[in-house]
Amino acid sequence: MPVGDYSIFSVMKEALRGHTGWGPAWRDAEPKPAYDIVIIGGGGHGLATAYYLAKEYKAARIAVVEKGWIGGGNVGRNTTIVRSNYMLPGNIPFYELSMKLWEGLEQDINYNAMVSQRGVLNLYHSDGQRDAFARRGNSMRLHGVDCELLDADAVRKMVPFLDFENARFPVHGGLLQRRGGTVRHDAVAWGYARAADRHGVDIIQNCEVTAFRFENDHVVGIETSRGYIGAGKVGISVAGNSSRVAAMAGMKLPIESHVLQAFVTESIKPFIDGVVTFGAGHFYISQSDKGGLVFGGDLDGYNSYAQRGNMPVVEDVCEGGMALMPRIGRVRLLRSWGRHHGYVDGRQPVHRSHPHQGSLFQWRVVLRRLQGDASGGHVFRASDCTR
Amino acid sequence: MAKSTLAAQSAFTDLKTSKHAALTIEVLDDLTMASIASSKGRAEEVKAAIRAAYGVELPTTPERVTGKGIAFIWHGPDQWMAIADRGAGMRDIEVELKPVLAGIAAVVDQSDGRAVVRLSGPRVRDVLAKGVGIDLDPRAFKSNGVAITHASHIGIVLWQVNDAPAYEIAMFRSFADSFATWLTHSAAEFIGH
Amino acid sequence: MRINCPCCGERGIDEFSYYGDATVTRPDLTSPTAMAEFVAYAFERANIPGPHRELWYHAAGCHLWLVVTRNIATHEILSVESARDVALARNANAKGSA
Amino acid sequence: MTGQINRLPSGGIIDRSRGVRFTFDGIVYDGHPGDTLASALLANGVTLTGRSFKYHRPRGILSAGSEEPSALVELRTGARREANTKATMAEVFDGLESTSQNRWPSLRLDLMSVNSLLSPIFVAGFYYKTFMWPAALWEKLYEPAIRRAAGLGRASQSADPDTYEKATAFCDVLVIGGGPAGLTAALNAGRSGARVIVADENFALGGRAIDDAAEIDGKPAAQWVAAAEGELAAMKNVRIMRRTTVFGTYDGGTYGGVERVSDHLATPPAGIPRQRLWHFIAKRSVLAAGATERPIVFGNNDRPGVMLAGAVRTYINRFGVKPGQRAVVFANNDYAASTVTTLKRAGVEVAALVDSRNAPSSYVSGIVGAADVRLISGAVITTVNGGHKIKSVNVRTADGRSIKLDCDLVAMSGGWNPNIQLSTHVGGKPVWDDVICSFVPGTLPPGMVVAGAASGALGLKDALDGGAASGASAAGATGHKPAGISVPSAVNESVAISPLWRVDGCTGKSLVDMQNDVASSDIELSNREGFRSVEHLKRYTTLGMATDQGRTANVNALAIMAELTQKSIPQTGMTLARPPYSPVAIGALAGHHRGKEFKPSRRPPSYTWTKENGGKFNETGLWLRPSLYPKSGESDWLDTVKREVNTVRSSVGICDVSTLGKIDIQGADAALFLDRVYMNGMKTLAVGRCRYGGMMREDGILMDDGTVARLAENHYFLTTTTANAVKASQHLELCHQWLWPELDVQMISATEQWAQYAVAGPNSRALLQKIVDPEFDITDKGFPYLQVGGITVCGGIKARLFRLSFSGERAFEIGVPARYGDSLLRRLVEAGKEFGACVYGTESLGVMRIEKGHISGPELNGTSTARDVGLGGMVSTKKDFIGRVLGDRPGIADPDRPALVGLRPVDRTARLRSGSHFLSRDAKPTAENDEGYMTSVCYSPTVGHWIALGFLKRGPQRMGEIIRAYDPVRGGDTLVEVVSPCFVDAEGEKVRG
Repeated sequence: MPVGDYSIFSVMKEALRGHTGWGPAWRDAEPKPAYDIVIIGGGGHGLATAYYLAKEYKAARIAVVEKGWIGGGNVGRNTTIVRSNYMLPGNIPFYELSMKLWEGLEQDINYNAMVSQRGVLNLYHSDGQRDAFARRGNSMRLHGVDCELLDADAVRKMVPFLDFENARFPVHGGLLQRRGGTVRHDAVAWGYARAADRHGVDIIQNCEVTAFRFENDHVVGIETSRGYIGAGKVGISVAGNSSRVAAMAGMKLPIESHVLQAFVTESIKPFIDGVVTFGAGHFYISQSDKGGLVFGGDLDGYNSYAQRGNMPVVEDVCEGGMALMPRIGRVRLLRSWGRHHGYVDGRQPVHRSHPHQGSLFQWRVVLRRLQGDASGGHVFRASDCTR
Repeated sequence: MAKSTLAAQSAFTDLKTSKHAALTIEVLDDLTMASIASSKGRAEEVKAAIRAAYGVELPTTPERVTGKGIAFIWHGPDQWMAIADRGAGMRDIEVELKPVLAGIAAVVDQSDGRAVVRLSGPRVRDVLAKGVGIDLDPRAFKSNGVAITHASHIGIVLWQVNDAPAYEIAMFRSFADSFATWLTHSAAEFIGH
Repeated sequence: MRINCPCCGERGIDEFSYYGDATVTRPDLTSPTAMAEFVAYAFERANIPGPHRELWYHAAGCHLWLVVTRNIATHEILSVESARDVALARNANAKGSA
Repeated sequence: MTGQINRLPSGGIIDRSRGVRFTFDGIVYDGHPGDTLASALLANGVTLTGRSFKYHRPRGILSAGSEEPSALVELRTGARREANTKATMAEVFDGLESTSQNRWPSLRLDLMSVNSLLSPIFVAGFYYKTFMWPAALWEKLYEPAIRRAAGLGRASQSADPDTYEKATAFCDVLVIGGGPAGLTAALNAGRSGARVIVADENFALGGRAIDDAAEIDGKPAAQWVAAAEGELAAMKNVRIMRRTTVFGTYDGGTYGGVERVSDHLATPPAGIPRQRLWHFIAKRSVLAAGATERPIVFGNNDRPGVMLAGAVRTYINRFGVKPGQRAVVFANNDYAASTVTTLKRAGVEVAALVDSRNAPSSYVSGIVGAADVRLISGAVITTVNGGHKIKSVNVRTADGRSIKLDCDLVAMSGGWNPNIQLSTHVGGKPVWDDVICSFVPGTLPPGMVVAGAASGALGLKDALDGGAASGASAAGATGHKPAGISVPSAVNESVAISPLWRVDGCTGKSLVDMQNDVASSDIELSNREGFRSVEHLKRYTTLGMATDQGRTANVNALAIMAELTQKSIPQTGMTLARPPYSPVAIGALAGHHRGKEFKPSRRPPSYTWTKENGGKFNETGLWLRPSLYPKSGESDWLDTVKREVNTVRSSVGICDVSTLGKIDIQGADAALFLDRVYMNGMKTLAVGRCRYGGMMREDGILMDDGTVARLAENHYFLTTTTANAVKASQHLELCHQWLWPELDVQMISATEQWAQYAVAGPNSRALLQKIVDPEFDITDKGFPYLQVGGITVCGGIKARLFRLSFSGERAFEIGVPARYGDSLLRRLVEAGKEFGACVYGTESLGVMRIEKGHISGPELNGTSTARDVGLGGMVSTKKDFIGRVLGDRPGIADPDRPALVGLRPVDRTARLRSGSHFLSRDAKPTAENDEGYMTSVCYSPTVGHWIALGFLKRGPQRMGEIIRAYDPVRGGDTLVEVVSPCFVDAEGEKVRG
């Protein structure tokens, strides 16, 4: 019997016997003939969905099918930021629910996803931007979400190393969400997977969906590379692959798949504490617990499934970085990567029901936002099982 | 025309010109320019009219043709830029071309909309390579070749004047000083600060 | 990525801006289902890996709109055409079939 | 100073005639030009160079190249300090200061090495399982501690003082790597006449030919390399780029490179950048990047003094340095055997060649025989003894005995991994090669061929042959026919190998990824916990994620995982490399674009005058627009605005509005075209008249507004907002070229041709009268509101006059050719003196437009519709236009949507703030009660209090209602009254007369 709960005590105990007592974090499940609910996509949203479903509906038979290995999509390729500092009414509660879930996540799932609320600071560089941020901040406050509008002096006190002297677009201030921060992205996937597994969810890796089976306009199962799997309900949570999977079910989505590059530098000693975003260029940055500066910027800006980008955006992002923080000049970019994600105007998650009658088939699209992983799972769970 | 009392200002207020052997930088402030855009389906007539008036064949590929005291620069499909020295006579190409192209092309004065600089000398290609993503090697780009592109985030039209080599670069007037900063920085390696 | 502009020759994508799907056609205002058609035209996309016909603008060059056929799984560019030419042919076809 | 005790009396390609003096951890050492920091330290007998990432294990120099995982140092000091620099790549120069990293208080006595004792706890992924209770302590205690301990070197805390550049280079053939394969590729391509660039990350060409002191064409390799270099340098079509790392393959034959222009100098000379980023645009490329030697995984294989066998040869052959006094060579392959010969030649005692294979090849026996060195076959090193320095190794012989060999140097070789990274960046999939026991390139990026060791051809002759053939074929593919392929003669070394990935039964940590301290046991744990896919392994253990990009670790790790899961290595997988091949300074990727040059600045015609007169600017897109013209005696900006606005409203003011986008539209179908792009009609506009117009996006959202002037039947001149000029022009081109190509329309941007000034106020006509040439009638009758016409000013300068008003006053906009813009402004100011005229900026412009209820950027915010901003009445129902249908779609046509209103504070002394949200007077501040927000505010000097515009739910029906403007982020909560958005001259009489 493998070690159950994770804790400092179990780690110490294992340390004494060479860590030989640990078992798989989750079972490598074989597909069963049928489930009540099948989630397609073993990313952050899919695994969270399975977890919350399993937690709430203990009797439900639930599976997550993943064409590769879990956590290989956006949840493993983002820049680890969590926040709920959105402006539009629909978004704030969604991401704020997520923030709240993050805050209790580790105790809930018994996995340290290293949620780190060191603050997210969005800089503004003009009066117009300040007013837009004030509007956003007020909107957050109306939703009961924390945020502060800082002036230039307060920003300077907080992040004195920005270019305050020679900037093309001087920093006028910033919108700060202190509860925002970062999370160890891979650990989110693994933690949810382990927790879901402990609630009986089958996580089936290397299992690619090839078709849907319908009867009387109701979905009854999916064909996969590992055979047919019956399903009472199917959820799609496949990010940039949403159009492709939805097309198998005869649906066309308001989505294009775009590539967004992200970057990390070599590990350096503590350099920047929270998350800072540049309001006059495409650049945002944080530092991981390992010491790498994690940063990103703009979309490459064209439809792509290639999970990699091109040089102009790399340069654009680094130009933003040097404009904002000229002390990063000699720090070296270590690795870049791209992820493709669904892109809708407004770039927000889309939750939609199948247009076929009966709405017995649910799908959802997971976009770029790691921030929404927890609440995405939660909301999807709600929409899935309350109808 | 009555003698105006308004003074012309150079587009480049900060650029240091250079007569360095490696790279010569000159500002061409006294030009008259006009955009020509053929009316739909009238390009052949436009060419004929220009041929009749100036004895040159308007290019249909990114090239420049020079006639007596005038040059035409390809500026997109069925579009050109006419360029000439303004000179003491205050030549105005828009005024000159409008009757020539009446009814067959739009002609719009750009004399003041563009700032133009001329770069020449043995290191000019090395300098341009620092901001222009065009292959200017003689095998790929020849005298009278034209490229619409950008230099260090600034939109430019570039054409090669001769094999010295010399190039002329036109940009929107408001960008002139930022261009000058980039040029000064890029040329420093060859001509100093 | 580099795009071979029919006017300017091959240039880096930093000179171009991407717009989107070139297979959708602007519907007719007078159609009885105009609203649904415009919704589909403005929002719904096939977005399937493989060759994709899409509009690009040579923003830093000759200002030509282009129809680029590009494999969005590999970024391989299969063809580049002037959008104007494609549109004129489209209109001619529409007339021919009308 | 101890002197260069390990410097050989001769040999190497260093410049022995000159010396350089440098420091490491404050101690002064001597070296020679041509040394790396690593070779110079070794020459001085320094082997301990740093501490490892997690366990603070002592570390030395493993390699002699960019794959170095261990010998990372801080270089330079102060603002130029750079962390994590590979000592194996850093060239020494006079005055170089280098420091070891990740140790406290000193390298030799590192108290953090207590981590090493705790290493049983600090296994892969331990933090995921711990630090969860109590929750509050994570952020207060655990995480700060982790963060403090993390990281390797210290980055500079000051702005980088050096400059960087970017450049583009085109070629027919890009040869990546200047070793034997790269040189023959470049020679053969170059001789065909093709344009060739050969880039090498090192400061000297030659690669392994020099490292191995091989023989080519019967000469020492160094001679052949020098000759090849000479020939290449003489070819006009060939460019040799040393110190240039090609770090990434991108789509379309684009390669990223970084040239370390001045890193080998103390500071960059004036005018020279530190580094230069290259965009290589290549029709074809030859990847000749060589191969990286693999370590073998055994106990304490990371101790200072354990080196790659090839690196040992490099230090002796290239740098004339012996890396130890008594060596043990440990290998699983033939290629490494020559290390024995090299060591002996350098006077290093060789305790033994430990060959893991049971039956040594005749090749190996021949070498050890000739060198008179003990060969221990079928044996492995289980453990290295010693801390900061190696004392001995334990060897387990074929019959299972353990013997101890004294030594201070271990030269190990587990075989070679081709440097295939650049072949995989755009999706190429490598394949497993059983002969060399490593991955070789499989599918290649379009246009790339691979040669030499990078292709898996490890032998020298094969590399030369492959390079020559690749160079010739690549050139041939670009239309350059070589006269014939010419290959120098050489002999292949034997590269036979029998895999050995890790030694079992070791004591001490067996490191796989030395930089990230990932041990063989971590891979076992990863397997046990189900993290078996290569991506899981990598992420769970951090294997391969260090600065060497896993070049020394990945294949060993995969092989170990394959062993554990009893799968083949290719079945286990391969992590695809992503750019960059080796880390690139962010400064280089930014180039010139930092500080004020982050983006270009656009200067309006009034720039000089504004500077001279103490005016302030604001950034509007790329434009620097004059915003305010403070005068002495004014206490703050509000004083200035009050004066400027009052001057305009009572007399006259002048404002530079040149930044508006201006597009000249001509053609037989110009009117029809504009009818289709504007939501209101433009066909009906009379010649000589102007009209305000709005453009929508197809989704029904308002995109831009401006004025349209009809200059002639088929000639219009339109303006866009400053911010949207580029977007609007692109949109119009799309409409023209793609939607309606059949229309006869010519569109030409004229934004920069005209310097345009608004002259506004009751005295505007009187002022202009002094400028406009007398033959033009600009009286209210002769030139009424919304009139446009061509005129001349100041004695014959052509100009355009528009009777437009953003301020609500009688106003004109006058345009002159831009070169006269500065002069005209001076003239207007001069002529305005008698009226007390002022020049005003965007602040006052903004105040006056808010007073009039005109929309601007804050209202045109990408989510508002014509109805929202009060322009619903303008929307035509008589024609098709962009946005017509979707402008009526249910979501945005909702009559409950917030719509434009004016607002004034109930307490007239209260200040208003844009971004406040609206709540009903007594409603609780909750999201459900949110009724809209304030878009624009100003203090209105005209009405004497603050006023605002905003979007309020059903606003136009709520005139007179008192509501709350809720602004918690600025501590504001103000009662405001809903009023008409027009605060001044609602009847619009002033504008006409």
